Parts: sequence; C-alpha cells; structure tokens
Amino acid sequence: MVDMSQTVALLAPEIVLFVASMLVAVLGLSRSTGVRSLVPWVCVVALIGSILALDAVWTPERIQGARLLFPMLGKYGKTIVALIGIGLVAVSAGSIDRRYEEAVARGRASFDALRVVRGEYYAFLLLSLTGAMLVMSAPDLIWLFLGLELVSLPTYIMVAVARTGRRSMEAAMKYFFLGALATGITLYGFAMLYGATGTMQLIPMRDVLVAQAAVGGLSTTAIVGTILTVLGLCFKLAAVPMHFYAPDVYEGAPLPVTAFLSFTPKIAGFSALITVLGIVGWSGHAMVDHDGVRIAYEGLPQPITAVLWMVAALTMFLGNIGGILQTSLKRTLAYSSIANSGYMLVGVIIGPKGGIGAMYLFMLGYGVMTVATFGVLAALERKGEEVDSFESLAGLRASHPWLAFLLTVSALSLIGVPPLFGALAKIVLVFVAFEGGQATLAGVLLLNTAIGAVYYLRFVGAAVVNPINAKSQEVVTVSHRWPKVAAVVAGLGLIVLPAFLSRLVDASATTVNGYIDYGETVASESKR
Amino acid sequence: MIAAPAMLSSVLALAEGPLDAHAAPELRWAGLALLLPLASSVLCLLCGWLKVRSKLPAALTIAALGGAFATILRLQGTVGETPVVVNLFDWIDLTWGDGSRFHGFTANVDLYIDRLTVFWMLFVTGLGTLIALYASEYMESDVGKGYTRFFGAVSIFLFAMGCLVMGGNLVMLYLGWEGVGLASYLLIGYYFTKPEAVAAAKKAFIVNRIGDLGLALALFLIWQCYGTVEYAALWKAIEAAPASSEWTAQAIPWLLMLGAFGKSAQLPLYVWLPDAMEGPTPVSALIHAATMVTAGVYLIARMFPLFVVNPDALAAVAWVGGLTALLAATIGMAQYDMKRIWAYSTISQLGYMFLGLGVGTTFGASYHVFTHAFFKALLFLTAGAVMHGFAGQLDIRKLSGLLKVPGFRLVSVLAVLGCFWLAAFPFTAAFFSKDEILVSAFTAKDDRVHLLGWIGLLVAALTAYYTFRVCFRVFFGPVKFEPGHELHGHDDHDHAHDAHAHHGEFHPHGPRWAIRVPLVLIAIGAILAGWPSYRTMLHHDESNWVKTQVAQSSAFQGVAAESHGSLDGHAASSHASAHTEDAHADHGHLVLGMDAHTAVGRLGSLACIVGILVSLYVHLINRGTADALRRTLMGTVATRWIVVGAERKWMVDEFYDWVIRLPLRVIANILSAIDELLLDAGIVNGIGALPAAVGRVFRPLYGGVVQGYAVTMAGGVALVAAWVIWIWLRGAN
Amino acid sequence: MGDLDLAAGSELNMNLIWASILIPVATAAVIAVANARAARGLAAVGSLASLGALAAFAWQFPAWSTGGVSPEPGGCAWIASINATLGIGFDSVSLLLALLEALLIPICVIGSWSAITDRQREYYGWFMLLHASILLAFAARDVLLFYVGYEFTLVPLLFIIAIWGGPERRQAAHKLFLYTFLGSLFFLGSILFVGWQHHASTGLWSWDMGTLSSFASTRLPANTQYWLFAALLAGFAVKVPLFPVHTWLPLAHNQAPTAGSVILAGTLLKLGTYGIFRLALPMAPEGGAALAVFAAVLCTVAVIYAALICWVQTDAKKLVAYSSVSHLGICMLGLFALNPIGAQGSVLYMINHGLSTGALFLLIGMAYERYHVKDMDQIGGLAKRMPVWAFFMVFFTMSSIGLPGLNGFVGEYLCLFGTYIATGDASTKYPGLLGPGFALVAGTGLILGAMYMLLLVGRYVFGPLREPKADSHGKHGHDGSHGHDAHGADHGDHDGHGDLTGREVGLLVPLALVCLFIGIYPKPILQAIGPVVERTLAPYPAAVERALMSKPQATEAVQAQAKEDDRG
Amino acid sequence: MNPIDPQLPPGDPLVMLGLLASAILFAVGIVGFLSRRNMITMFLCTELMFQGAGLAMISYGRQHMDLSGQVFVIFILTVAAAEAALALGLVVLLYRRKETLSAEAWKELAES
Repeated sequence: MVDMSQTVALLAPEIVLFVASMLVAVLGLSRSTGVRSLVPWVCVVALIGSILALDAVWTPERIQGARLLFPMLGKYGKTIVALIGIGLVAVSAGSIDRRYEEAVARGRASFDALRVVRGEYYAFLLLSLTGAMLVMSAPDLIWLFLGLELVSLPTYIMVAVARTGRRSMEAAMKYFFLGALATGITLYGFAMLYGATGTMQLIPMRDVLVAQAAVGGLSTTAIVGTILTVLGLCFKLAAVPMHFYAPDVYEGAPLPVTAFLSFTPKIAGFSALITVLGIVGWSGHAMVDHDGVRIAYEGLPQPITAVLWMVAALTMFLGNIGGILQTSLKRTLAYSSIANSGYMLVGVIIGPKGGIGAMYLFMLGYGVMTVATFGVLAALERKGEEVDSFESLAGLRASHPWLAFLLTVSALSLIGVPPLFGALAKIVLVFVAFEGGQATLAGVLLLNTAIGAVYYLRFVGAAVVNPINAKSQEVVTVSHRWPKVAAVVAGLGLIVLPAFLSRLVDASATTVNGYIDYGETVASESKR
Repeated sequence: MIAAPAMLSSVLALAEGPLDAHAAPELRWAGLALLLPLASSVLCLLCGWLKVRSKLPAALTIAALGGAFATILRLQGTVGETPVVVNLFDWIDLTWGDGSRFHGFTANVDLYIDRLTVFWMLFVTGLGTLIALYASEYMESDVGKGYTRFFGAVSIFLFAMGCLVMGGNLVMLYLGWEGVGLASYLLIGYYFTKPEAVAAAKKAFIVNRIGDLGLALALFLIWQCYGTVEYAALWKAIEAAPASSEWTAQAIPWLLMLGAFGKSAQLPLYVWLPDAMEGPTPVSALIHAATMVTAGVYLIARMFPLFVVNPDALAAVAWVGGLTALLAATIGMAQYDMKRIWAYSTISQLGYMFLGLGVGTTFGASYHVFTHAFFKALLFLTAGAVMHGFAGQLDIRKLSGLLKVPGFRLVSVLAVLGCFWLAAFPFTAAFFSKDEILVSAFTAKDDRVHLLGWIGLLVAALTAYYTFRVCFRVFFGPVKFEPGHELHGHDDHDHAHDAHAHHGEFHPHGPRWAIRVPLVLIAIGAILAGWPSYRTMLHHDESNWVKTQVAQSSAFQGVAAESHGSLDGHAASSHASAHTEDAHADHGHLVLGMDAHTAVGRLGSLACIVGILVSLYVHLINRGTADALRRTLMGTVATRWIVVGAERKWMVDEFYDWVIRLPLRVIANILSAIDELLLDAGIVNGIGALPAAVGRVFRPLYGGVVQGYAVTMAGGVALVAAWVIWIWLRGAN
Repeated sequence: MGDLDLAAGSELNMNLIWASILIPVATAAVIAVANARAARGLAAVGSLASLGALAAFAWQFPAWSTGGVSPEPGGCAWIASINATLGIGFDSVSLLLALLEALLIPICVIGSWSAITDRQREYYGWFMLLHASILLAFAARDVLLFYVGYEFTLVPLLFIIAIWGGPERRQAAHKLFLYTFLGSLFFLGSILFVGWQHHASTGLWSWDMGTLSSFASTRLPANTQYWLFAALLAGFAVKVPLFPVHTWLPLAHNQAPTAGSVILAGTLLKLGTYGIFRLALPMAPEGGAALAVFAAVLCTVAVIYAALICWVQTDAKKLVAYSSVSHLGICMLGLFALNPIGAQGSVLYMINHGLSTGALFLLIGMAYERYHVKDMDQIGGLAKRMPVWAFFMVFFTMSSIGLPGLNGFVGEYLCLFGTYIATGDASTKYPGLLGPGFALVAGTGLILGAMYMLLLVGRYVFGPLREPKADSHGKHGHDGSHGHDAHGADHGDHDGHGDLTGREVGLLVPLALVCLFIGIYPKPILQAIGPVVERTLAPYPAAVERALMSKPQATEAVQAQAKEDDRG
Repeated sequence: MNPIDPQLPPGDPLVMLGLLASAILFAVGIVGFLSRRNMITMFLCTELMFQGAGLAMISYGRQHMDLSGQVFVIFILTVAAAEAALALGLVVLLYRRKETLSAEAWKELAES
C-alpha cells in the first residue's frame, strides 16, 4: 500500500496554503483596520512559504514513493502557480471592499463583520490555488476530481462576492451553472475511464490501457470516456465548445477576479488534461485496420488526437476572431485568453516529446502577461469604477507614462513581437509543433497570431497613440500601490525573462521527466 | 550583300589598319580636354554658391573651353594614324569565374583618340569657346540671377560632349550621351519660370531617354555577341567574327540607329528639337545646331564597322535621313519664327548627314557636319543678335530691311553669308560637302539608295528657297520693324538708358564687340571650312584634309574606296577616278549621261540657283505673291492640306500626343484607381475585414442566456462524441 | 590598432559591432530620463557614436572588402538548449547596408530637429531603438537573431508614424504593422522549419545562417525547397515590397513624418531585399531557380505598374513612394537574374536607392516644413524661392533616374545588364532564366522613370511659382487633437519660406558626396561585393540547368502568396 | 481474464441495468438543464447528472469487483452537497435582486 506519510509530506505546500486560508478568513473579520489590511500580506507570505516548503519537501525518494504519473510536473507547476498567485493577490489587493473600507476609515459607516468580504475573498483565492496544486500531484482519479472541484467552487463564490452588482451576480450565476454542467460531463468521463480500466489509481489505469492497446486497441468506453473528460475539462481551459461562458463571466466579474479566472482554472485544467491523456498514453498504441493488420503509431489514439486537433484549431480561430469585434477591455481579454488556450492546446497535442514542456513555458509567459495587463488595468479607475473601454484608456501616455509603457510591453508580448518573452514562448511552441510533425497546426497558430495582433494593437493604440479625450480625462490611479507594483514587476519580467530563456526552457522540459510510457518501450524507444 | 564582306576583307589586308589601337599612358594630359570643362562647372557652382554678381563664370568657362581647344590642337599634332587608348582611372570592372572574355565586364574611364575624335573635338571645342564668348554678352542681363547656372550647364555640356566623343568604351559614350541630355535639359529649361520652357526641357529629356534605351540595349547586345564594350577590343572581336547570323548581331545596328535618331532628332524622334528653341539662343547655336545633335552622326561613324556588316541597316539609315530632310524642309518653308526655321533646317541638314552615312560615305557626312556646324552656328547667332536687339522679335513678317538699320549692318552681312552657305551656293563649303553626299548616293553599290540622290537634289532646292525666304524678308527690302513683346531681361535695361522720353518710338541697339567678334570668327571658319575642297580642286594633288582624318579612324570603311587605296594618293580628280578594286569604272553609273561628280555638281548648283530666284521673286520683288499663293491653295479643298499641313508641322506632335501620351495617361489613371480601390481598399482591407465578418456570423451564439450557452455546449459535446463513434471507432476495430 | 593578433582582433571586432548596436539602446534609455530639450542633442550624439563604432570596425577589419566574414560564427548562447547563439558578424554586403543605415540615422535625427516639436523624448527614443534593431538585423549571423532584429523594427516604426504622422496616420501605421507582421510570420515559419529539418537529419542544433543555408541547399529535396523559397519570398515580398503586396507603402510614406519616410525608404525596405539575398537565395536554390521567373514577372510588372501610377500622382510624397516600388522592382529583377552582374548591380542598387530616395524624402520634408502642403496642384515652382533646395532636388532626381556619373546609373545599368544576359546559354558560366524580354520591358521603366521624376521636378521645383494661398500657420497639416505639450503651436516654418538653412544643407551635402563618389568610382564597392555574391550564387548554375531541363512542369500555377504554410 | 483486473463475465444483468439507469439519469439531467428556465430546477438537473455518474461508477465497480467506485460516489455526494449549498445561496441572492427565479431574466451581459 502507499506509505501515507510520504504522500502527506509531499502535500506540504498545499497544507501551508490551506492553513493560511483559514487564518486569512479569520483575520478578515477583525475589528481593527490594521489587522484587516494584514490579509494580503499573509497571503503573499503563505505563497512564498509554500514555494519554500515545496523545495524542502521535494526529495527524489518521496517522489518515487508517491507513485505519480508525472512525478516532476509538480515541482515546476506548483512554483508557477505560487509565483503567479502572488501576482494575482497583488492585482486584487486594494480593490476588494475598497469603498466600504474607505467608508469605515472615514467613519461614515460602523464596522460590521457581516458586510466585510475581504477575508473570505482571499481565503477562497488561496483555496483555489491549493486546488490547482493538488491537481498537479494527483495519484488517482478521486484526488484529481476533488482537486478540480477545489479549484472551481471558490471561484464561483469569488465572482459573486467581490462586488455586489447586478452584473457580477449574473456572471456568477452563468459561471456556476455552466461549470456544474461541465463538471457533470467530466465526472461521467471519469466513470467511463474507471469502467474501462477497473481501477482509480492513475498508474495502474495506464498499465491496463497500454496492455489493451497492445492487444487490439482501446475499448470504446475508454476512448469515449477520455473524450468526455477532455470536453468536460475544456470548460476550465475556456476552449471550444465550452468557451461560451468566458466573455460574459470575464466582463461581469470584477477585474481582479477576471485576472484570477484567466489563469488558475487554466493551469489546473491543462494539468488535469495532461494527466488524463497521460493515462491513455502517448505512444505504443496500435490501430488495427480492417484486415486485422496492427499499425503501431506514435501519439494518442487517432480519435483523441483528431478531437484535440479540432478543439485547438477552433479555439484559436474563434478566440481571435471574436476578440476583433469587442469594445470592452475585459471582454477582449476574455477572447485573448480563449485564443491563448488554443495555442497551449497545440503543445498538448504534440505530447511529451517537447510539447508539454513548451506548453508550460507558454503558460508561464501567459501568466506573467496576465498579471502585467490586469495589474495596469487594476491600477486605474474612473469615478470609482473600473476602467473597461478603449476610449477611457486613450491618452494614457500623457497622464501615466509608466503604466502606458507597461501596457504596451504586455500587449506587444501578447502579439508576439520578438525580443519580448511572449514571442519567444510562441517561437518555441511553433518549433516544437514542427518537431512533433504538426506543421499545419503550426501554420494555423502563426495565422492566428496575425489575426490576434489586430485587437492587441488596440491596447497599444489606445495607451500610446490616441490623444486624451473627454472620458479618459477622469482616469486616475488607485490609491493602493500593490497593483502598480505587480504590473511593474511583471512588465519588466517580460523584458528581462528572455535573457534567462535557456534556463526556463530546461525547467519547463523537466515537467515530463519520469513519465514512463510503457507504450514507448513497446515502440522500442525507451524514454528516461 | 555579298559585296560588302569582300570589300571589308580586301581593306583589312592592309598593313596596320586604323583599327589596332595601342595604349599610350604618356598622353594622360589629353584628359585635360575633359577635366577643364568639369573644373569650370564646379567653379561655376561655387560662384553660384557664393552669389557672385560679376561675369566671372563666363570668363571661367571661356578659359576652360579655350584650354580644351588648345589641348585638342596639341593632340592634333601628336596623334598619328593609329588610334591611342589612354586610361585615366578604373570605373566599372567586375570579373567572375576564370575571368575569360565572357566572364567579366570592364568599362573604365579611358580615352580612345584617333583622327576622327580629334577632328570632331576640334570644331566642338572651337565653336564652344566662341559661342561662350558670344553668350557672355548675350546673357549679361541675367548676371545676378541665372548667369552661373547657365555657364555651369554649358561647362557640364562640354565635359559630357568630351566624354561622348573621346570616350574609350561604349559605357563612356553612354555617360556622355546622357550627360549632354542633362545639359540640354538644364539649358532649355533655363527660363524655368516659363511653363513652355520647362515642358520643352522635359520633352527633350524624355525623347532623348527613348533613344538612350535603344543605345543601352545595343550595349548589352554588343557585350553578349563580342564579350566587350571597349572600342579597341571590339574592333578585334568584329574582325574575328564579322557577321554572325544570330538575330542579336543583326539587331545591334538597328538599336544603335534608334539611339542616334533620338539624339540627332531624326524622323521618329525629332519632335523635341523645334521646342528646344525655348532655350536662350547661344544654347540653340551650340547644342542644338553645332555639337550635340551631331552626336548621332558620330555614333554611327564610330560604330561603322558594325554597320558595314549589315547593309539593310545602312539603307535604312539613308532612307530615314532622306525622308527627314524632305519632311523638315517642307515644314521649314511654312514657319514664321526665324529660330524655328533654322531648327527645321538643322533637322533637314542632319537628314543629309545620315543620308551620307547610309550611302556609305562617312567622309561626306563628317565633312557636312564640319561645314554645317559653322554656318548653322553663324545663322543662329545672327538670329540671336537680332532677337537681342529687337526685344525678342523673331517673326520674319514683322522684320524687314535690317541691312540698312544702323548697328545691324555687320550682323546682316554675316547672316546673308550664312544663308548662302546653308543654301549650298556653288563653290561654298556646304556645296562641296553636300556634293560628296549626293555623289555617293548616286554611285552607291546598293541601288536602293539611288532614288535618294534625286530626293537630295529636291531638298537642296527647297533649302535654298526657305533660306533665302528668310534672308530676303528680314535683311532686304524696306526698313520696317516692330519690337518684340517679350520683356526679356535685356529689354528692360534698354528702356533704362534709352535717352528720349516718348516711349512709343523704339530704337533697336546693335550688339557690342563680344557678339560681333565671335560672329566674324565663325564666318571666317565657315569660309575656311571649304578650304580642304578648294585645295583639292586647285592643286589636284592634296587629298581632302577631312577625308584623311576620317580615313584614319574606325569609320574608314565609309571613306570612298577609290581614294583609299593609297592614303596619300592623288585626290579623285573630277574625271579620271582610278578605282582600285572593281573592274568596271565608277560602277558604271552615269547620271544623265555625265560622270557622277560633274552631274551632281551642275544639278546641285542649278537647284540652288532656281531656289534662290524663286524666293527672290516671291519674297523680295513681289512680297504679295506668297500670300496670294497661300490663299489660292487654301481655297481649293484638294490643295488645302498642303498649306495647313506644312504650317501645322504635319501634326506630328499632335499625332504622338494622341497615339502615345493620351492612352498612357488613361492607362495610368486606370492603374492608379486599381491600386487605390481594388488592390488596397478591396483586397487588402477585404482580407483585413474577413475575420471581423466571420466573427459577426458567430455573434448570435453569445446571446447572453444561460440555456443558450448550455445548448451549444451540450450540442458540441454530442457532435464530437457522435463523430468519434461513427467515423473512428467503426473503422478502427 | 591594426597590429593586434587575430584572436584579439576578432574580439575587438565583436565588441565594436556590439558597441554600434548597444550605443543607440543606451542613448534611448538616457533620453527616456533626460529632459525634452536635451533629447535631440543626445540622439544626434548617440547615432554619430554608433556610426563611429561601425566605421572603426570597417577600418579595423579590412578583410570585409575582399568578401571575408568577421568575426567567425559562434557567440554567447542565448537559448542553450536549441543552440541559438548571439552570433553576429558582417561581410561586405551586410556591412555596406549597415553603414548606409548608420549614415542615414544621424541625418534623420538632425533633420527632424525643426520638424518635431512635441513629445521629442519619445520620438528620439523610438528612433534610437529603430536604429539598434535594424543594425542588429544586418549584423546577425544567427537566423533567430535576424528575426528578432527584423521583427522589432515594426514597433518603433508603428509609433513614429502613428504619433507624429499626417492626418490619417493611425490607419496607415496599423496597416503597416499588421501587413508586415503577417509577412514576417511566413518567414518565421520557414526558418523554424529549416532549423527543425537540420536538427532532424543531423541531430545537431544550429541556427547559423551559413550552416542552415548549406544544409538546406544540399540536403532538402527539391519539392521542399520549392515551398521553402515560396514561403521565404512571400515573407520578404511584403517588406520589399513586390508588386501585389505593396499597397501599404504609399499610405505609410504619405502619413509618415519626414525622418520616418527617410528611414522607411532608406533602410527598412532593404531589410526585405537583404533577407531575400541572404536567406531565400542560398537556402533554396532549387526553389529559387524554379520561382525566379515568377518573381521576375512580379518585379517587371511592378516597374511598369508603379511607374505609370507615379505619373498621375499629384502628391509629391506619394509619387516618390510609388517610385521606390518601381525602383526596387528593377533592383530585385537584377537579383533574380541569378548571375554576378545582376546580383552585384542589385546589391549596389539597394545602397543607391537608400541614398537617393532618402534624400528626396528629406527634401520634400523640408519644403513641407515651410509650406505644410505637398500637393503639387496647390504648390510649385519653388526654385524661385529656394534655389539651393532646387539644386539638390535636381541633383537627387538625376541620381534616382540613373544619370551616368551618379550612383543610380551603375546599379540600375548592371541590374538591367544582368537581366539581359540571363539567357539559357551557359557561356557566362551563370545561365539564367530571364533574358532580353524582361530587360526590354524593365528598360521602358527607365523612360517612365524619367517621365514621372521630371514631372515632379517640372511642377514642384521649376515652372511658375505657385504658393498655397491659405498658408495659415500652425496646424492645418495635423488635426488639432495632437497630444501637444504646453507651448502649443509648432513653430515649424520659423522664418517664413527662406531657402535651406546651414543645418539642412549640411545634411544633404554628405549624401550628395557619397552619391557622386559611388557614381564616379564604384570599383571598391563592386570588388567588395563580388566574392560574397559569387558565394551566394554558387549553387545556382546547376539549379538553373535543372530548372531549364524541367521547364514545362515546374513553374505553372504557383501562387507564391499561398496562404497555407509549407508542408511538414 | 486480465490478471491485474479480475472482471465478471461481460453481460452481467445487474451491471447492464445499472449502466442503462445511469445513462438515462445523465440524459434526463442534461435535457432538464437545457429545457427548464427555473434556476432551482436547473441545479437539480446538475445534481441528477452527478448521481448518474455515481451510479455508473457503482455498476462499473460491480463489473470489476472493485470498491473504489463506491468510494468515489461518497466523494461525489459530498461535493454535490457543497455545490447545493453554494447554488441555493446564489439563487437566494439572485431572487432578492430580481424577484424571479427564471434564468431568462439574467441576460444583460451579452455580445453588444
């Protein structure tokens, strides 16, 4: 049996975050503003603590003991979650409960523990991050399912609670119901996978499926089950056909929550997707054609690759094409997140030989770009409201030159202009697509980059080129300086990271180490 | 066709013929002929820069041209029979592969000096100096304003002409070719505030450019066939493979012709020369009468070995020359502006020169160039003096009896002398040179050109008529004149110092010494131009000096064969012409029963005298008859076209405009519209808007209702599941 | 200086090149913090320093004039895992283009002192970044580094045109960015494809231009080379711009500020032609031979098409913009002649076009500064008012229509000459696919060239003086909503409409001298380019022979701008 | 028989019935979710889908004679309970704002 102490030890980062979330929930309710203002700091300290715990606890023998499908995935994955998590905490600092806190500070309203939301908000944020980390080191299906649920349930609440407006309530409603639908589909997929393999442990499941593949190809339940799971997970990635919620929820939700939604469910979703596809095995499959000849081939079974190919292509096209028509900032960024999911799906399709590494590198880049962009937007406000249209952004250069510069850098990096990190991540992805034999998909990716450039250029145009107009006159910076700090760190990161590119590429390549794919042995190419 | 190569091979058998050049580095000082004008143009630029207000630029230019003339005189002494190649510095030379003949292209700045070059440069620099002196006074009213620009351009012109004539390879010739094009553009457009002058300059440059394209393509062809563009190497290559039947070799002469006709204003491309009269008169005299327009003749003379190989090309040159002469003469008869008449007469005389080249006498053509340069410059300069004095008046109907006007007596006498020379009055220099051309026309082997001889004689008569039409109307008859309206600069300063008050009375003022001296010198030159033929006539021993010059150059095949046998053999005395190569005497061509020379001599003088008498009667004795004749011709529809045609220059300009310029303009507008609307707005913006359009198609899916999203999501999942089950799993196992 | 041994020498070279690239970046950073007044001075100093560093490199490393490459490949690793190195080095072609660029930038910066009056810090900052990225592109010997340099030029150009441009500057800048960005993605796809093929077959990672070209030309099958050349051509055709994809250029030029136009015409278009020369030709000789005729047809059409359009333009800047489409048509025609004469002419033409068209834009800009009108219907005959300006205008017009004695002639003449002799026979050791037909049609381009340039000079410079009546000072050029700073009205035309100031003449004189020098004594440049051109065209005689043999099936129904990427 | 995974012979009636029932439950859940406008009913339908999946797990557990399927069901129940709490809280919030339970009322956020 699995030695419980080993797996529990591995959970140290999650435990740190969990305890911190409880602490934060309580601190949020204290009467003194000083203590309440401590909450974001506690979150940041907890996240840093989780990274340190991760390093401390991550020893080779524990990994062996934990019998994980992707043993090394956690090391890199959890670090990104924590780092970007810090950025997301910084982006949301200062805008939760701001008007109520100001009212209390000026004494207009008496403090009422019931109305204060800050503590719960950050607690749910930390819980969601914990969920994401759990998904990355799930030894079995149940753990995977719980991890996924732990990611999405807090986000439903965060969307509803952060700002009591009609729009955020509608967003929460849509997000909850469609999320529940998708989870149902995923669950049924898990059930069929269980049915096909007879066990919940991931590694034994993979051995069963590989054995089935060696004999005569996967059973129908296995393939349908995988596809249902994949489609269910598409909701988390905001990939077609499950992407419809994204524009409305991103627009409705308050800005910091939108930032959170555009990163954490995505990384959790992708990690779960890779785990499920890992079970089905990337190689050593054979397709027996009509006259019984067994053709061994690389990569996922044909139907699953075909489905993923279709989902990736459609996601890229619909994401980019949808973005062109938008006038609201958050809605445009929603379509941008859909499109970026499409790009990352290309990495997933290519599989362990470079694809997943490139995908996680792109994920890091995407995370940094999200923090940078949302950091700038969170740092601005107009008459107390969030800034959500290109007109109000116009002429940012005149009033806030540094924020305009950062927005330009992140927009150009999203477009893929070379010296910035976004472009280099995309170049590695395209290169790996060629390597994995997906030349047409690489072509589709490049074409979509061109289409995407249209709406990203609007950010650049608004920030630097267009002159100030009536609406953008009233835009001022938020008193709280954390979003600005996040934006500066992330923005400069986009410029500085290319220098460390080789180290990052090697780090993201380690995510796949240790994934022993028996099929590989069958295909006579051992993979260490 | 067979005759040509035979003649060529027999001549080549001679000792060191005039084609094998040898390098002569010691003659580097010959480069002065180019360097001096270039230096003077740079100095003029400096004067312009420093806003010099004096006549310094004129002095600089005259000094430079004088120096160049001296260099050429010195060269005249030193260069012997064999041509000399002097390398100044390397310009373009690229080699690849093993550097053999076809693996490299060299075109360095070097000079190819043989007798023809010196002969040509003699009158170019000589006339250039005199005309520069003339212009120094003529342009004095623009001293502060455009003086430096004028003399800078004249110096550039002389430098370019030097490159053209003395250049050692075809690319240097091309450099000179376009250089003179630039100079003529700057000089024609000198009065740049006048739109007609700017249009004329632009027209001149573009028509020349069309010719230049022909020349450029010819250059490519020559390199492709013979592997080199250096003259020295080219002659050897031609000797080695004289007549290759490939179309490229055949096409070379035709393209060279296109270039020559563009520059020397022959039939298809002559339209720019009459308009070029917009420029100041010294420019017309120097460039558009004496030097630049002869560049075409020089090109064909220099490239004669290529032409000899292709008799059809020669015949074409002859015919184009003949027809141009005829056309220009007819137009010249019906014009009223004195400079335009001399312009058409230049075209006509150039037609003669090409006729001469076409029928195979490069000597005749060169001699005519030599004589024509002098008397045509004289005519233009006298016209200029008249225009200078009469405030821009040039209409021959408004000027009369200038011989008796005080101060214009010398100018008129010289003008009359020029007219006699132009009309080729017997025993004038032009008479001998034209005689040479017509004789060769009659005695040419290729019988297709014999008819041109008769056309030549007809044109001689017409020339005589229109020359003396101007002469009698303007210089003879009662004294009456009206001042021109053109308020040229120099006109204001007339009024400035005009003593008596009542401005109605207009007193023309005669030219001062700076105009009179060059006129006299050029007149003497015109007279002396005839000296070589006088000597042959009187001493029967001396061969014509010009003939020896042309014989000792690459155009030697064009020198009449009979005298070539012995370079210093006795001149072809009018009767006993000993032919060396053919058995039967003088090709057996007897014209009207007489020997060719005597026949042409008599017929030519007859044509000239008839022409003079007719114009004497019509334009001096009874001036009314010309108008009466015009009315009668206009009266009947059948003959109306003659008058209208002649006066309206046969509508050639309008024809070009309609057939070439207008359609091009329409096509250009269509293309511009295509580029703006179809290509840019249509396709590019269309593709740009495509994603947005597709986006709008998917827009209704985002209706906002939760159920709507759920339906599409569930529909998507069902679709995928169905697709997988039906298509994949059924096939797989 | 010169006696250092080779190892140290190459070290010094490397530093000098990096210096010439990094000085502008440093200047940009300093300008960002300096005050507005100092910005233009700093920019001038920075660009001159960069020019100095480059000149020192050229002087210190004489081997470039005989076709040598300096310094040797290799350089510190940038992405170690796929061996993408920061390899930089010049050979004669790239150094000449870099020197052209380094010469034009100070002239542009000093040229725009009086033109640009608001947001000067940003303007000069972006200019310095543009300068650095173009130099990086020319200096790169590593394909990915070239892509970085090539692509990043879009950003500063976008801002320079979009902020300081004419009335519809934003649309023009957006179109320029998106159009060229799409083109460059084709180019990115191709080089990644080649890099992958190289790794797949040799197991080694390498992104050095030399290794990739020699690998691709020898080891890739003919069909793949065909699609590779198509994609590379498609990518660079947008930048050159070749015929069907040129529509962004007139708009961009019409709206760009003077200095922007000068750099756009001067060196940015040369990135496209340099890309085709340095990457497309060596990497896919089979494809190059097969597609040379198609590309040549595009170029010839461009020559006539653009020349005719020029002829009916009324806006001076648009006329010169279309003229550069026509001129670059001839330039590329020379390159696709695939023989040394044509290719050397083409490389020389790139340099000449940069000088003459850059100077023309500078001159039109100076007139624009005084009258704020460049429509030839409203303005003309300025020679009366500005004789010195008129002199330079005539000088550079003559240089651009290829008057012998000036630089335009040598390049244009060799291009047409190369095209002419690019016939099937192999007597010149370099058989070609074009021949007299192409040369004749392109030759008519000479005549059309004379027509529209003299039309420009005839109406804009000579002719009766026509000055715009409503010559109200200030902003009818730009719409009022310009993000201008406190001191408001731009005082562009300070002393009314005087002739060129000393500063302006000082800008034009160096250009004129270089034009004259190349025109009179092109020997050193041609000798420097010679070996590099022969090395690039080495595989072509054989490839053309094969193309000639299989003439019928290869070249029909090829659409170079095929949207789908090359096959895997 | 696969040594790692002892299985009942295929076609065991209980397993077949179980799977059929779960499929029906799941289908009803989805169809109910799409057709019904009332939010509480929509939530109940999602619960149905969860239970359908749970039932499938149990029948597969029986098929493979393995208990982990039922362990999973217990977790599904807990998660469903959590979602129920959250759903009703949200529905109350929405009801208080718009006095209607129909999801149609909420379509302000849409493609403008």
